[in-house]
Amino acid sequence: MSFLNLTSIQKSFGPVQVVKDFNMAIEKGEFVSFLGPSGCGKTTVLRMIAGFETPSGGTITINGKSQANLRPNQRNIGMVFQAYALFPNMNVAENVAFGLKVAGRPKAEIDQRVKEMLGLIKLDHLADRYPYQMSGGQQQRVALARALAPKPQVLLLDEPLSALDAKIRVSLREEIRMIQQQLGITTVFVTHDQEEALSISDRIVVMNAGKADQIGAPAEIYNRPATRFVANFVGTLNLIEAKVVDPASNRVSIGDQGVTLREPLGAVKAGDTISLALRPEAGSIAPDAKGDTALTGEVISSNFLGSVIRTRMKVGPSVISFDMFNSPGLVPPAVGETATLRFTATDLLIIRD
Amino acid sequence: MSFLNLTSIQKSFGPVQVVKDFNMAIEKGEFVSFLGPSGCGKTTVLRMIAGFETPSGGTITINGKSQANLRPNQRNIGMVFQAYALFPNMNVAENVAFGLKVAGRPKAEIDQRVKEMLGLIKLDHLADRYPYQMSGGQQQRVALARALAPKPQVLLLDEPLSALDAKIRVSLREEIRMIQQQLGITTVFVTHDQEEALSISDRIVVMNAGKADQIGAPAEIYNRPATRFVANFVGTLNLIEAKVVDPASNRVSIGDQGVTLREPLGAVKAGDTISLALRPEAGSIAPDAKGDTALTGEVISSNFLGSVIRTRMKVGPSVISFDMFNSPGLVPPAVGETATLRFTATDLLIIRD
Amino acid sequence: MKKFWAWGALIFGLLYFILPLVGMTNFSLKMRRGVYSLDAYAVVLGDPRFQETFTYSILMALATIVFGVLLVVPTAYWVRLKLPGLRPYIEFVTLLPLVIPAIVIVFGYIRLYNTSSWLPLTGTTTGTNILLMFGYATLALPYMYRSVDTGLRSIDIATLTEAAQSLGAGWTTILAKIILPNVLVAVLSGAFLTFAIVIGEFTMAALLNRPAFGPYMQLLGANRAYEPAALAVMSFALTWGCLGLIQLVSRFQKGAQSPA
Amino acid sequence: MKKFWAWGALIFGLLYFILPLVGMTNFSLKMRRGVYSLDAYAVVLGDPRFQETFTYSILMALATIVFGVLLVVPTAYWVRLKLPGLRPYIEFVTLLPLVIPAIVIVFGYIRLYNTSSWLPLTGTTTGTNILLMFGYATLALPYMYRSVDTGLRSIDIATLTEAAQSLGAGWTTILAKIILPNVLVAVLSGAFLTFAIVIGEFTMAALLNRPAFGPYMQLLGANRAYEPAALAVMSFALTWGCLGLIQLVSRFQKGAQSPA
Repeated sequence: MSFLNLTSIQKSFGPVQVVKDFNMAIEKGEFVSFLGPSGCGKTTVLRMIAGFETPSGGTITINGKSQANLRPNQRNIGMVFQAYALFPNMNVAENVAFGLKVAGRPKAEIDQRVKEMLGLIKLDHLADRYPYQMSGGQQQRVALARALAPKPQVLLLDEPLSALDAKIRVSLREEIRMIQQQLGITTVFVTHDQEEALSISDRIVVMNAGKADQIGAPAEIYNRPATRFVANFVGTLNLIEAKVVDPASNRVSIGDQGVTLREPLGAVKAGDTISLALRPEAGSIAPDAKGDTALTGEVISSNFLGSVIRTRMKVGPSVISFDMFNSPGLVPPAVGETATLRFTATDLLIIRD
Repeated sequence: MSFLNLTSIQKSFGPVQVVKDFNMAIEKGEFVSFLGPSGCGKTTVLRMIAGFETPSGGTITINGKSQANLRPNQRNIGMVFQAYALFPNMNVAENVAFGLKVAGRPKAEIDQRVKEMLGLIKLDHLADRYPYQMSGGQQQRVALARALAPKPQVLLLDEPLSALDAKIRVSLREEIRMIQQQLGITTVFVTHDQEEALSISDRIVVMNAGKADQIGAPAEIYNRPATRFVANFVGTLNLIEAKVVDPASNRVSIGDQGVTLREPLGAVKAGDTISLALRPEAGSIAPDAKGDTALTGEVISSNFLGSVIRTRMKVGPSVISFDMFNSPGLVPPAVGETATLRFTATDLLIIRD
Repeated sequence: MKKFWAWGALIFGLLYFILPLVGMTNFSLKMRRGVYSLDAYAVVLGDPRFQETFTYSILMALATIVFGVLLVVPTAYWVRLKLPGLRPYIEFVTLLPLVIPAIVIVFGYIRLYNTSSWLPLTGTTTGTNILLMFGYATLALPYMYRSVDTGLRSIDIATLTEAAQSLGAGWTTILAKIILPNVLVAVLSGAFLTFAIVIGEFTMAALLNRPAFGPYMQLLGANRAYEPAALAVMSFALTWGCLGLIQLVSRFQKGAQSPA
Repeated sequence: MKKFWAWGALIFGLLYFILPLVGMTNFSLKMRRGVYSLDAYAVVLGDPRFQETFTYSILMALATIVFGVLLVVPTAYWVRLKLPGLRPYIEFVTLLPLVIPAIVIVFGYIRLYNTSSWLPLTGTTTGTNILLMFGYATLALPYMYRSVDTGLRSIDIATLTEAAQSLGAGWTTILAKIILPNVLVAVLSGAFLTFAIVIGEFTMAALLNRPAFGPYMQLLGANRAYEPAALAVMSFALTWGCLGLIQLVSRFQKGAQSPA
């Protein structure tokens, strides 16, 4: 049995079922992200673990103990909110000490622990500051220290980085991951930002309309999306329409160009239309590009996006985007030109849902 | 003389000088972006063109005519705001017609022009809707149509995409660019998003603390940043500390590894420390990577970000990040491993400010 | 915990508002011994002094509303648009009438504008009426200002004004076509509150000796038994009606405007 | 345009507030013929009825404040936290006292709790005092509720409550350690307003025949010349002092809390 188990969790608000039969087992010390668009139910699941919402069905156990009859203040869970939620009437040290004081620990222990926590987030020198005197990034680090101070069983992070600037977001997410690994604390992280989830997690749960569409390691989620939704939500993706030519040899045609897939086509017959997915970074039009497969088409646009140049090419009925790293010498293909995109056949995924 | 001229523009709010000696000449039909962090004065310049702020010094001319004594409603300028700013008491058609009605045009002409504008933004079918019944993207398109309806001399866009979702942001920016090119209208676009500015503009003005740090085409701004600020703000950048070995032959050392630069070093002497910039996408550690220059170092982290894997490597006193496109077969370098990064010497820029 | 509060609210509401009202309504119907009748209402409505004072108060309320709207709407708009730094001070001023007793205001007016002063307003009926309207407007100022200010807050007037300007509109067009239509509901709501306040006001009208509805109510209350109850019920129905109109109008606004 | 409004505001302020006050203050100092003196103030302060009514009103104000705080703070917190759907209705209820004339409330109380009723509150002095406090609390309810509700709005009580819960805190700890300290300024501001209202109130105290400060002011006003002016000036100074305290306390809060 895993450390944190969510079994057949359901949640309805009135007639709206927000979470539908959600199952997940999280190991001790694991960092799991719930990734999905707003309204997919990810935050609701987190709030049910914390005890702020009561599941309409299903059970939650932590360390083998059912949480059903425990109120939020009895669960020993640390939580960090998007809005920081530091107590404005207390300074940093008092905020961090709050959970320990409520638990009635002796003063010496509290002081010791507060010091330790402020060292962990490297804010020892700001112990006397009030929340309004600090930047968002500092406030969120204090919120993290406050949540960790009472040594919770589980750490819950509810979009903790969404309110921060881009640069601080990146540095704080690395800091969170480091502290989590250092303490070995079981952590659930909710986010709608795919890059955040990919870079920080041991495993990712991609949620869609109240269900888990896919659960897996970051590279697995990105490289082998299980559903069209996951493929679309995690990264940018070309959806290419193809016609089955010969199911036995995995031959399909895109426009009028034949391609042999590596994956078995499954139960389709010649003439069926299927959807294939190709990541924009999978192919290249450079003359020396490698790959066992090629598609030729007309360039319809070429956009300079900074580190990459995104080009769109029309192949049969589909438009395929592909990215090239920018370099000063690179001349992007001109609109109207014919280009050949080379890639490995294994990069072409069959989307089956 | 250009169509829109900003000459020695200054603006102070009380003791704070927000815009310092800003100069810019914009040609008829050009699409120019003001790019910079919040507080850099970009919006203030835009508002001075619109007449909402009065410059503390300098002159603004449009089509040869000074705007100094013209109130905002006398300037014939179209403006689109971040907050859409549709009139809530009017439906789409009435919103688009507002400027024409104020100008006292005949009803037939107004109807004709409104129809034309709604066709341009492809919202003919929503003419009777009220703003609150539409999505943010639709509202912003209506705001664009409303601004264009009275055939303004100049179109000003004040972060028009900031309030929208990521996917709509991309599609609307392409639509804006298309409409702008179709009408050939002189346009100034204010944004803090470098990708937005790079993808949409004829020219970009990178602003920093009330001054224009660099003016140039997108690729020029990205590939040859004039100042440290531009290099840092536009794209991600490695700043590498190097020691001058031999100014005559452009030899420098990074850590203990020698590198020959292409750019002349200028007035420095052996032993001086200089800063070099390298884009994370400029180099590669693949065994078959090309490039006339190599740096070897120890890998200190490797992060999966989705389409790219970002690796950090320690070379002498500096940490260098570099990006590789993700592909299913790619094994990212392990932490602690030694890796060799190859790149072209021309990719190493000397930062002089 | 939820239940406890729900019950608490119910009991509180009963003791505070509902029971007094029910008791009074019941009493007002008992003028004819032993049966329920509307006699008390008939007596009140038939009283010429009732008609006179009620008409007077309604006219005063309308005058106060017009004065208040003309004073408050452009001020609130201009303060929000151009002088946001003044808002705390303006709010402070609009709070004053809540805490300066009406008596103080009226005494001040009487001392300043009496028959021997430089502006002998109390010397004529019209003058006194104007003074009374000023007093009423002062009483209603906090509600009118807050209502309009809240209405202005719900629309982004700075950006809407700039959008209209960039489309060529001048101040008159902006006020008439953009601002007023969007705060009309707030203005109406403030007007209804003003109306309710003026109808019920006693102190000022009594001290300035004008034939208003408040003093009439008190006079009746001191000398009769059933009629004042009927009057109070009617007065309550009127104010309740005003509040209902406010709610109705706000709901209408919610339907017609952004739900944000 | 700016100048026009600035002048308008100045003239309006002069005619409305400043001149009446100056006139009255001037008059109150002229009791001794030909010279300025504080005689009127001495007379008022020496009047035992002044001391009696003023003490009575202050005690009533304090009782009203305690009752109001106990009623409003937990209610407003709970409504914001758990019953946000009820907020429009609660706001409606708290608006009622603004528009139900005080006379109606008092008549209702008298009818319901008179000596022959099931709860003969008006039969004893304490009972009548309690009724009067209820009436005062009703009058002050809108201000107290709004003040506390605004205070609660400025902190994110839902998230703060959840943060405290996740750290192991129960309801008592949350209310005492998190909510109260953060709305203390709002509570004080509501308390000061309540104080000012109770000190100046006339109608209710007069109708319930209690020895409060409002009726005393009116009595004096009807029979004397200089003393009421002195009284009005003092009363104004008192309410002004309350308002000043509110401003001071809010500024202190701004210093100690987030400027957001």
